[in-house]
Amino acid sequence: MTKYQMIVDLDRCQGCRACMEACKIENNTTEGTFWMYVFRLEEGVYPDAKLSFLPRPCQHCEDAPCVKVCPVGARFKRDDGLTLTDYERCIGCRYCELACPYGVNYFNWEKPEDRTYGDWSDPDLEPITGGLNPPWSNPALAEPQGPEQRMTAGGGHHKGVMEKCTFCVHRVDRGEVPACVETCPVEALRFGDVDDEGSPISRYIREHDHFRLLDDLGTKPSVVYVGGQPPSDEAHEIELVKARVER
Amino acid sequence: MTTTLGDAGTTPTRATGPGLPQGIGKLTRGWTLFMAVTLAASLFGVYAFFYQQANGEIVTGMRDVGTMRGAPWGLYIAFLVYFVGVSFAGITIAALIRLFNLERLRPLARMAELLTVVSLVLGTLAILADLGQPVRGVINLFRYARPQSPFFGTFTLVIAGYLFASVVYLYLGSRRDAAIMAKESTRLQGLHRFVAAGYKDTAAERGRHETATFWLALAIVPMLVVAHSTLGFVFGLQIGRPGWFSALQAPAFVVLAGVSGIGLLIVLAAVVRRACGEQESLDEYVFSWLGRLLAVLTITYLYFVVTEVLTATYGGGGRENDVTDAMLSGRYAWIFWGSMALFGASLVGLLIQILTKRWSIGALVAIGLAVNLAAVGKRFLIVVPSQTDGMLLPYETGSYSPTWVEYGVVIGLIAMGAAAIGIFMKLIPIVELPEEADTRVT
Amino acid sequence: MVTRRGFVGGAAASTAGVYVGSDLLFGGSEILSPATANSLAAVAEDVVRTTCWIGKQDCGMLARRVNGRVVKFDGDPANPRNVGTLCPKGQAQIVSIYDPNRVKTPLVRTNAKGVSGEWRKASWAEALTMVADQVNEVRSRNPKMVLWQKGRSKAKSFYDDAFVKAIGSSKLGHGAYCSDAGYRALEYTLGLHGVIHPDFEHTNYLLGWGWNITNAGGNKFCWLTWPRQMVAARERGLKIVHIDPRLRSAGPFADTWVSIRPGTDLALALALSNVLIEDGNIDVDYLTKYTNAPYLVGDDGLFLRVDELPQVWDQAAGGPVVAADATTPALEGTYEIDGESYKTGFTTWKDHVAGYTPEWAEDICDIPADRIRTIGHDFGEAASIGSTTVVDGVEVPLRPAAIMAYHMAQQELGFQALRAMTMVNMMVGSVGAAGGAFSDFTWKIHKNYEAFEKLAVEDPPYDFLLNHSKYFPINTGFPAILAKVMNDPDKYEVEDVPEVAILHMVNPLASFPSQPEFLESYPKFKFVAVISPWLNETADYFADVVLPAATVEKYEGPISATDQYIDATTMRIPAMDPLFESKGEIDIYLDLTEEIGVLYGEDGYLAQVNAALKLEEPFALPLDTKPTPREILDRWSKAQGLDKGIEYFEENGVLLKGRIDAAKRYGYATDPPFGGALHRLYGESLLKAQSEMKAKGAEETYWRDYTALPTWRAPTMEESPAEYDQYLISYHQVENKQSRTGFVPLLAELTPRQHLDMNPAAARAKGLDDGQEVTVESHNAVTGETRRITTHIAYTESIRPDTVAMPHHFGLWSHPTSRGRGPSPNEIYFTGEGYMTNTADQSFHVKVKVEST
Amino acid sequence: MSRKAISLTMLLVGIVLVIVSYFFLSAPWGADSVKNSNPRMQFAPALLVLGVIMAFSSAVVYELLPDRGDSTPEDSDE
Repeated sequence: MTKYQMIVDLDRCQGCRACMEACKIENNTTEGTFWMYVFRLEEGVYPDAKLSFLPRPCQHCEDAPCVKVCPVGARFKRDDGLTLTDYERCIGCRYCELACPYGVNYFNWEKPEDRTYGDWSDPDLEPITGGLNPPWSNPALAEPQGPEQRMTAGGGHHKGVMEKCTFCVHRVDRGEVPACVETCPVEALRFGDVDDEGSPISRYIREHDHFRLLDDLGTKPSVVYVGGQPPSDEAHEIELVKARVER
Repeated sequence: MTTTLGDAGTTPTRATGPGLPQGIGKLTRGWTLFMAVTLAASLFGVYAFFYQQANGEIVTGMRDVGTMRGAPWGLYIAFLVYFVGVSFAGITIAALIRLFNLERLRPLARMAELLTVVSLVLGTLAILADLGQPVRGVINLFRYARPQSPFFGTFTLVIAGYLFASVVYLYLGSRRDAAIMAKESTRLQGLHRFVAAGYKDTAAERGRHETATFWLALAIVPMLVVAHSTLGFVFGLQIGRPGWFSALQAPAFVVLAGVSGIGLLIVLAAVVRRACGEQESLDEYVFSWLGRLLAVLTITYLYFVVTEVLTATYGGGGRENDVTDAMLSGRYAWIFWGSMALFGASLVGLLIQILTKRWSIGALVAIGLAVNLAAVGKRFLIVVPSQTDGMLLPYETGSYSPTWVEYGVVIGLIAMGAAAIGIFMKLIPIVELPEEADTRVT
Repeated sequence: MVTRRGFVGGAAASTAGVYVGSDLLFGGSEILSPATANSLAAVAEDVVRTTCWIGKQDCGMLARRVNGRVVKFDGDPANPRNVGTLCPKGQAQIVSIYDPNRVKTPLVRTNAKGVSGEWRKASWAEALTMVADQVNEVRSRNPKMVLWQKGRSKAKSFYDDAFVKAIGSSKLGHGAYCSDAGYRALEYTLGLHGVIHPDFEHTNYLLGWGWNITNAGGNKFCWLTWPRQMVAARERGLKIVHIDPRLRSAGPFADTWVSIRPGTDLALALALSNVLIEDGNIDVDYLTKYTNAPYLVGDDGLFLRVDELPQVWDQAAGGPVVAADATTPALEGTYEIDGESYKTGFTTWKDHVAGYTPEWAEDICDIPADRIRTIGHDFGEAASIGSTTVVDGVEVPLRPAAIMAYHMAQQELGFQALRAMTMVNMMVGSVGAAGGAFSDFTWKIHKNYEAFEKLAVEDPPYDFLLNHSKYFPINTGFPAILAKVMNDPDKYEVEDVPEVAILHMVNPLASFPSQPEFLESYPKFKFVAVISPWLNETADYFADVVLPAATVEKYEGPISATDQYIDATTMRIPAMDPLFESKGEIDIYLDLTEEIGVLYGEDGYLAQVNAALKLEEPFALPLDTKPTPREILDRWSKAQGLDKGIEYFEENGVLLKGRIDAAKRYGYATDPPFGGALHRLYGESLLKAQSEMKAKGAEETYWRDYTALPTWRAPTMEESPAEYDQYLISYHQVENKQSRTGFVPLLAELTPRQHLDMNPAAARAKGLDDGQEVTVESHNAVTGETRRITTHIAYTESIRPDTVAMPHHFGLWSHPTSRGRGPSPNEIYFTGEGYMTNTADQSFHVKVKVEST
Repeated sequence: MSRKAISLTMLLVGIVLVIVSYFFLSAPWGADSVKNSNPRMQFAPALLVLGVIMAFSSAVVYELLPDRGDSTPEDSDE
């Protein structure tokens, strides 16, 4: 049986945030929504300051708190390890968001089409984009995914429902790696099947020291961090992005 | 203070004069004014709700945890917890009265039941106000709800079972009075006949009522504990939320529920006492009994708070401390210590009255309101800080302050509740009619 | 396609309708089947192989298309430069393609210049005619008075070079603001066009000098390709010594952080040479054979020459011999010849640096002496002088110690600092060795190498770029100097200033220091035409006509796709038709030259394109017919032996020519070694230039850095009053590139607003809190002028307490997305005397004071 | 059939309904796979609520069920 996991190599990550942008375009996510997020962290005092980067996709926990608490089974666990959101079933109670210790859930606080990085209603665009909003939106994402044929891919952004990283389910199901993994300029992100002993990712995990985020909570994340250490309590963010959506 | 015991049964003022007792059917100026205000507030709440539906919850102060540095649960959930808490007291009192035949408290029973029903309905509405997809919510909960989600407990046990049980309890209890009043030919006679549903107050009927209510009460009491515990679990089972993951959550919930409920019951009783001229039935004994109960519950609750704070500050790890600090000395300190002060003052007020054995209804009302204000504060603190200050990854500290929409909806809900009680008072006696009434029946 | 588009529109509209309808009832809840605003029936997916447009290095891209509409850019795995990856800019640029704020049609100004523009739409025909008339009017008198200015040539710049040649205009770039002081230093010292970078496949010890390790790349590449090789090298065991006032630029990759005081890099480089010589870590063989170190230098600082030929001391002959003929030249020594005493260039250098001890540098650079000594020592040891290795079957010297420096050349002493840093590599012979220092990917000697042998210092009047002037014998071509000259021609003894400007993909007003000069000078142009996809700030204030250029959706090329190890070429293929009425640049220049009347015929535009692309029969463009851009690139491709021509690139994206032969890659192994250029340790011609400048009456500020050997002096900014107690430096963010990413909302989200990096201790000492709004006031030590901006403090422990830093890319106003995000440091930098190098390159250093607003 | 019987049956049916729908019809326990996200029978939760309601309604029935002719108060006491 397939079990997909992601490796984040903290010895390679240069915090460029290309993964965040690739995710946004691939999944047409809206302003302030970061299914993939990269912490830029600083700790210590000059001249002994330390900088580190920490990519944070959804951890796709094997024992996912968000799945447990979902009242209607909109958040569910696929047999291949993906943790997905059925945006047709979600009732928007945001319980999963509170259950998740990693802060990876993003709620559609307003109509997503009002948060697509611009006003795309320009008539001069109509002939090219057919009025699509955003113009780069990918219809493939609005199709039901996987054997269970549920609406889980990035195409479904609807007011009042929850969304998060899908490991690019629509790509994985086509045998491709997630968009963030594909674009990483320094190959700090890797993706594959850990059930297959021979797979590159399995070997990579075997051959490197690694940890999982907030392991002690027993969530059994599917994201494996190679190199570096878990963020210390002193670590704080620098270079904050514009993340809070306001009216 | 046992002086009033003698004339408990009969009083000339009761149920006399033209028309029905307790001013039923009579639209006084005060009542009309009260209804006007509450209905206006309710309408405002409804407007706020639909405004939110049309624009999305961007119009609230809620935002995502993590990068967005907000709190996805806010005032709505805080009040859901509060309302369900209030409901606790009502039905408990009613059940206790029935189980232990506390005859002298019987006048409290119906308003207690009413309080439960109303607050449970408000709780349900609070959930709907919070959902991003309310319509889908109603349908999908019936369609897909999963037992392993603590939310399921809230939904089925608290709302469905608990609410329905209380409704039944309230209804069955009201039949006799309805029957009595159905004798008078008034505009309400039809309604009273309907409620009475052929009740003739025969020994048999009374017997059955005894049996039914006894078993109901028996069934309800354990359910209370379960229901309120599940509500506690909604938070208590969350490993990922510093400040939530605690075995004390459930019991603390139940006790604080009691405090706020009893507090409100005192207020309601005092109002009824005035509005319906029930000075004799709702006598000092009734209030002193509620006062003592409130004192005990408050002490218990404060004990819980102390132990929780101690464990958090003493044992708690880095992030655990952040939440506690935010609460004790940080941005939320004023709410925490404000609530504590109110509890403390109320407790002092109660103890004085207990020791001096001199009870002032005015003081009790003030205390009732105080503990409820404090309870709201505490509910807010249970819900919010663990979100804004409780992230385990190095996110920036978050913030949450409600918008007019959220205040509007909450005020609207409270107003609806008040209005409902107001209307009920004008239809069915909110205080059970005294025994001697049935002599007139047969 | 068109019909399907129509259907798409309909579908989107109707579903949107459902959504809105349900909205009023349940706030947009779709109970059973949610309105999926994007759901389409037929979906035709395909991929176009193209290249990135927004960044520096034109990474290979696959444009994923749905029904002919680009939905995503992915890296092209076949392209060695980015190997299937893209940076945040590359990913986000898709938003800017569809940007409705692009210039959609040619625009003609309807209000006065010097203020924000008002425009009317014009036809291409009308706009081109206007430009052509203006150009021709000036050309008829003096073509040089037409100024063509470009910020960055994407792809091979054949089509614009050809334009410049065809109309005979003057030409101006942006290099003076980048790292051209470094280019000049390397052209002068090694004869190579480029600054310095390591051979990551072999380097074990790297001095990461300046902010290029992860902050916006460096020599030749942008920050994507270098970090790829850097992290791989670190896994091999590479150690990085990061020399920069900020740690952020190397972040977690710095094994050692040397937080040097801004502007003192020259002193450190000199001290390192001092340590190397003291330790005896000297590659005698290299210095003797491949540099002018053995040349005999007289007391006048000039070489001993016989019939113009420089002499060395031949140990066998026991006397001076023409360098070329010497068999056993002495590297060191002082020799008596005809009663005159001569030292070898090396001995001169040795004596020169003898005073530049680590102890001397300690206070200047604010680096402990023992630390400097350790670094110098480690560098020398790591170089393992004398060792060799075999790379791809070729034995080459192994000197796995190198320096990576690029933008740090942007300082007053940049030219000599880069020379000194190159000399550190020369001491250990690591230039062109395996693991050593490289400047270019080939050893093709740049024309400047010869030109710099005799620096022409002519008499006035000078042209408006001051070429061959007594001010800048080495002259990068400095737009800010042009501005100064236009504002005061007499001061620089200039007679004619340009009248017409054609500005292509350049935004001087916003992206260059210093704004006041440009605000004063650019309105003096009689006519300004801007070729740009956006109405940038310069266009907004000064353009008479704006011609809408396409972004990525056009034919352009050829583009190098090398990663310094593999040789490859690619092309920019349009993934869509140019949006709106925009056109690709090649189209625009074809149309423009046709309108001007220089398209056809001998040394017309087409002839110049043939020359620039080396297109000869049968591939040469006929000089009497107007080709399409695709046809031009098709002919070039065929000329490269690709039978399929441009189709090859349309199908394969990249032309792989395999791994670069080690015998071509390593300077020692080339034939002749190092491309035949003798490395200039001793810069005789600089000294000569100095005396000529003096003779012609140039002030000291111009000639003082024309010294044969890099010589330390305190930067001019140090003369500012003590109250200006902070050094302001600036840097790039990976999310931005020059001023053209300011338009991209996704990137604006990542870098929402300008800020001032400041050490918390230093800030608290001034009572400044994190996030507080402050004014930053700069001081010009020469003119006494002060300039101020307001921005917000950002605490960071990763910066020197006496230094504050700001990213570029802000201070834009012409686009809704870039507006209101804070100022650019360019607004308070100064340019000109004291704030530029002796080669007319901008310094990005100034003393400032930071105060709460 | 006596009122006791009827209401008791209602009570039992209600309780059974609750138990069955809770343990056998709604989503299975565990959160590890797709099937845990779907009730084994759609609207099972509705059944549970129905059960609860039935159980409590039995009390109403018990009280309200009109007497059949011969029934006397004695029938119905504890």
